[in-house]
Amino acid sequence: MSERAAASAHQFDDAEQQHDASTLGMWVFLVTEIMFFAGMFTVYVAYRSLYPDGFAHASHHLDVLLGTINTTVLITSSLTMALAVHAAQLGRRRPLLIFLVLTMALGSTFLVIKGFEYAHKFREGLVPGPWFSYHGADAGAQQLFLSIYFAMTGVHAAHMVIGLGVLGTLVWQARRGRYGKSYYTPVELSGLYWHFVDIVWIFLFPLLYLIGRHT
Amino acid sequence: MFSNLPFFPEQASTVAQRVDALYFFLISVSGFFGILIAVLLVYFAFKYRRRSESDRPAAIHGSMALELTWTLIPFGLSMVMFFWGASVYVSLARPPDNALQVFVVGKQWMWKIQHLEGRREINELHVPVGRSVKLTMTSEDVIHSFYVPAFRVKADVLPGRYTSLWFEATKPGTYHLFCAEYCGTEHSGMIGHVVVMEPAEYQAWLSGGPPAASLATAGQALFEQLGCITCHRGDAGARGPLLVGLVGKPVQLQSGETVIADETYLRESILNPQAKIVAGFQPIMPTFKGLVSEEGLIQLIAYIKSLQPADGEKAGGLPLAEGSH
Amino acid sequence: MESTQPRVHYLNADYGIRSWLFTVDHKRIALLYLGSITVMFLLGGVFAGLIRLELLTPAGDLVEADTYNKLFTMHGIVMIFFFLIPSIPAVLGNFLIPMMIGARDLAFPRLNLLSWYIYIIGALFTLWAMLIGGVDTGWTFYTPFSTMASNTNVIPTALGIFITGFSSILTGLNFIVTIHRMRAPGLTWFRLPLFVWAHYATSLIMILGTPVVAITILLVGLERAFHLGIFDPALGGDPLLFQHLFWFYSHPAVYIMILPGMGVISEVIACFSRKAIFGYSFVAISSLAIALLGFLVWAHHMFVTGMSVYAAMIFSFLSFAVAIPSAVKVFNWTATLYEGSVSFQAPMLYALGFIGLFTIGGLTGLFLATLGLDVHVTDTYFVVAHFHYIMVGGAIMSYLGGMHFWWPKITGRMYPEAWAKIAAVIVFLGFNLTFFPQFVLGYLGMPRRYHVYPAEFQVLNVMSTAGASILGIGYLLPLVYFIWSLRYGAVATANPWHATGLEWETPSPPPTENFERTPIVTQDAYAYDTQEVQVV
Amino acid sequence: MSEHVVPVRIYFTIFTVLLVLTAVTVIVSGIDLGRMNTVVALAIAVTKAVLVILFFMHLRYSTKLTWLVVSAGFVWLSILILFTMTDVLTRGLVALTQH
Repeated sequence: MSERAAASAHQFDDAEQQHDASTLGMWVFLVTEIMFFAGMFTVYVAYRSLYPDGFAHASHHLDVLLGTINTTVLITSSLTMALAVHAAQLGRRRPLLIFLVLTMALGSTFLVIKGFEYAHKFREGLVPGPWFSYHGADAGAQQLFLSIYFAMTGVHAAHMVIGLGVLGTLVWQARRGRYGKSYYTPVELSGLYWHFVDIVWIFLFPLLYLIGRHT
Repeated sequence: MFSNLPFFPEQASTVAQRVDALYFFLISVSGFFGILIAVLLVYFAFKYRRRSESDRPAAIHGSMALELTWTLIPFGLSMVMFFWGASVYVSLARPPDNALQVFVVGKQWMWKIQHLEGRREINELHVPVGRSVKLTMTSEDVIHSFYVPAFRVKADVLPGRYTSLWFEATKPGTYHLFCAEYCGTEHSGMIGHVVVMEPAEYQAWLSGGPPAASLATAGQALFEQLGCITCHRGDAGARGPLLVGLVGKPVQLQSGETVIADETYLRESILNPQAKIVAGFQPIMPTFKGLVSEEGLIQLIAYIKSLQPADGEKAGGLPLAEGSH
Repeated sequence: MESTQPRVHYLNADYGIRSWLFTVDHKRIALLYLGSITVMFLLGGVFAGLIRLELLTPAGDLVEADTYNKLFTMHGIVMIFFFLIPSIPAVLGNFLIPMMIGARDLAFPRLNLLSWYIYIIGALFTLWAMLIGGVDTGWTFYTPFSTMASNTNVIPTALGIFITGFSSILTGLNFIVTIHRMRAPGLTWFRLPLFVWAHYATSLIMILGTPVVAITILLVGLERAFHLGIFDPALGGDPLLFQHLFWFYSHPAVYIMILPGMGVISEVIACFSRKAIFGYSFVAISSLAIALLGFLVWAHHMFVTGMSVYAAMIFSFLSFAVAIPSAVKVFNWTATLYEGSVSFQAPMLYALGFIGLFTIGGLTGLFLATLGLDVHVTDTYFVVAHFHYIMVGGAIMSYLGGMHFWWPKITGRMYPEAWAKIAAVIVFLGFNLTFFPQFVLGYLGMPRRYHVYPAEFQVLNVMSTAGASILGIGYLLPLVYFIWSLRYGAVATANPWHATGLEWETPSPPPTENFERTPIVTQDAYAYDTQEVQVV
Repeated sequence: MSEHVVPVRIYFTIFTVLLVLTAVTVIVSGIDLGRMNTVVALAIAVTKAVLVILFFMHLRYSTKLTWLVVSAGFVWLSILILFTMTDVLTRGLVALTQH
């Protein structure tokens, strides 16, 4: 099967058909990912429209500075990922490895910062549930906001962790010289996935951190 | 003859006849198409049954005229169903203004019912014949559904919200009341009866039973006991908005929006006061979540509804704009 | 087959359990699914049997209320998520799509095997949840009952369904890419068999809808496990929001169950009337129309929930719109028989039965789309009858029809025709006796999911239970004679029905690579009129 | 393989634009524009997402089928949100028409 780097698997006629099929498969997979997040975006939109003030107040619990830094980190990781794909396309193994490792480093940085944010919420008692320590009059709406915050960023972080695993595999395979000018489909497809995860954050950041901050 | 094998439910409300008419229309249309398809299938299958293994009939690839016919005719018929069904649905959603108010609280696994005059009952609802009755309903736990087959009405009963349902019974008698939304172990035991009585009998029934304060009176007691009265006083320096004559009127909010002060609004304002702040007031009211039961809330609302301005006295809320009636 | 050496085909190419558990051959994976969903079907059937037995009498005298609630919950979960949704796509679709389009396999064979493993893991979670006490939320998991009130095993069940969802997603993804990228030369979109069109539409629903129910079920699990309060009414959360998210998938899921069946019926009707399907392109496009419109009607499950009257009208209107493409299919199938050469082998009996039952199921769907009428009949046995007409009368009839039709291709053996005809008639009669009385029960007002019911409903319930026992026999017969035929059935030729379609041009059972050389397609599907007549 | 190789210059340009847009959205969020705050934040997010999809993910150089697949994703996302909101936003309206 695809262990034979450039050759096509038995069900395909040639490498080009295989590449086309894999790319299409990845895009279709990303559509299912959009729909996976869609459920939570719907919950967000519905509750934001029902409790605009509670949501605006609750968003003040989030640290915009850390959020901004994380956005920058993730966008930079998208750049390095794009450069990794670029290096793979040109068959340059060393730059490919460097950019993959850089992407992983940036991805890990994102998760570490997110971890600090989560830890802070735990310390302040802002985790929804019986220990929720905020008891103001709009506590219900604020708890809804934080529930959505944890669900969305948690699922997003899980995607980041999976992405790091995928990138780790790529690094391992790239070191073994699996990818060259004529076969780099896995690098390209993992890139698509990584950018997708970046795009989700591009929406999460303003929705959770920014809207309502001026009030 | 078939006392044990009924085919059709009793018709005991004004809307039942409308629903049944719609039902018969749909049965006729479906019956026509169902029989048409069945007859054609059987007729074609036997008329054109295979006579020889080597049969290879000429292909017929289709006919645009036929495709259009069997797209447009069903579409037209379904639009009749849509508009007819929608008109019945809209009248079910709009109780008449003079409807008798009854309050229902569902909980696992019983129906608790309160009449304005104070009489309470469980798993039974007594109503007069020939008078429209509006139920305002909520649940203490999970979703239930109030269903009276003989009246052809059903509405889910949700926690955290009021839903409503209305009917006008046409025949005295006792009818099934079911919970129609699965609600746990004793779901099928969450049943009861609706007893439809002649008006005079109903009046007698209302005043019977153990002596009880009317809902509004009970609400007033709560209103004082919870200290609502200290802020909602109605004088110039009051910290809370005036409640007299408020119900049904539009309210101007801090956010610039206008909402109608209905039961749901009053409920939210008691439990979650910060959600909608009335223009010109401070968001200082504490929440009464956990301090008032669902039944208590209903009493408070009944009391607030009963506050009507005497002549010349000022009323809460905005004046209803002309033409909004 | 003159040589003494047995011909090598996909079944005898390799032996041993490992050759099955690590196979990447779509045909073998289809058989893995066939085995697993059959087990689940029998399990779901046992639950159904117990439900019907309990309802024989108005009093709840066979099982406790809690047990009854678990029975209908697990019947729904097993039948929907673990039998009906995978049934035709994962067995017949897996087996036939590559062959119908002239490919050697699906685009991603290893992903296909992975899908089966994911299905099995999900099924094991759910079975485990049942073994340790079961779950009583109803297959719909309505909040706040599922998040706060139920004290049964909601989390493991939810996890099982969440996991199985990915099996469905990956199967859909595989089909879409395969149909786009792997078609044989000359096989243009409008030459595809309608079975392939139907599976393409089904796959669209699988990839677009399933992720939403996955995340919704996950949120319910998180709410139970960590008190994340997304649907909690005490916080101001909206229970109807859960229902929106749930039905966004679960209504289209009905089309996941019925569209592949419609594909089967198109193949069978064409073959046994020796005619091209009347209005081929309308039937093909109507599958896509159903897939698209099917996503715009979900809230017709919610007309009495206290949802907005305005939204209810939009959803009611669109629900009528989705009925049209289904009607178009029924009319075109009927017209296909006209001037055909109709024979009545078992698959055709199932197909004719399907059209009849699906028509009743579809027409009674109109009652539920009609706003004022739905208020009375929703959440009663009318709904139960309606969706069983679609899912059992439609999906299972077509599944059985398809299994008979392609059994010779799959196993290389013929099933016993006489027994098959008897079974088809028994299933048809038993089904109608079981479910038709439930329409009457529903209009009388008997609510669904009732353990105990008023005595006046008993006669109709007895009829229903009697029908269920006949239906049960009808389902067991094929199970017996299919297994019997594996050894004693007549050896099947490559094309016993003289059907068109690439899958019939290769021997039965097919070789592992499906075709000796990639076929080249030069004509439309169902070219029965130009077929070379080869009377045996 | 005949994949389009995008010049590195384009990647850096897009990267710079993304950073600038991030800065803008953070700064604007601190200014009270009323309802426009949400609109601006979403408009910037959509722009950023489109840039990533078109250039980093090479959609600009992809087949029509890929375009179709991507748009299907966003169309279905909006179906879910918009149709749910038809209910959420109009639930109370019957009361308004009652009088």
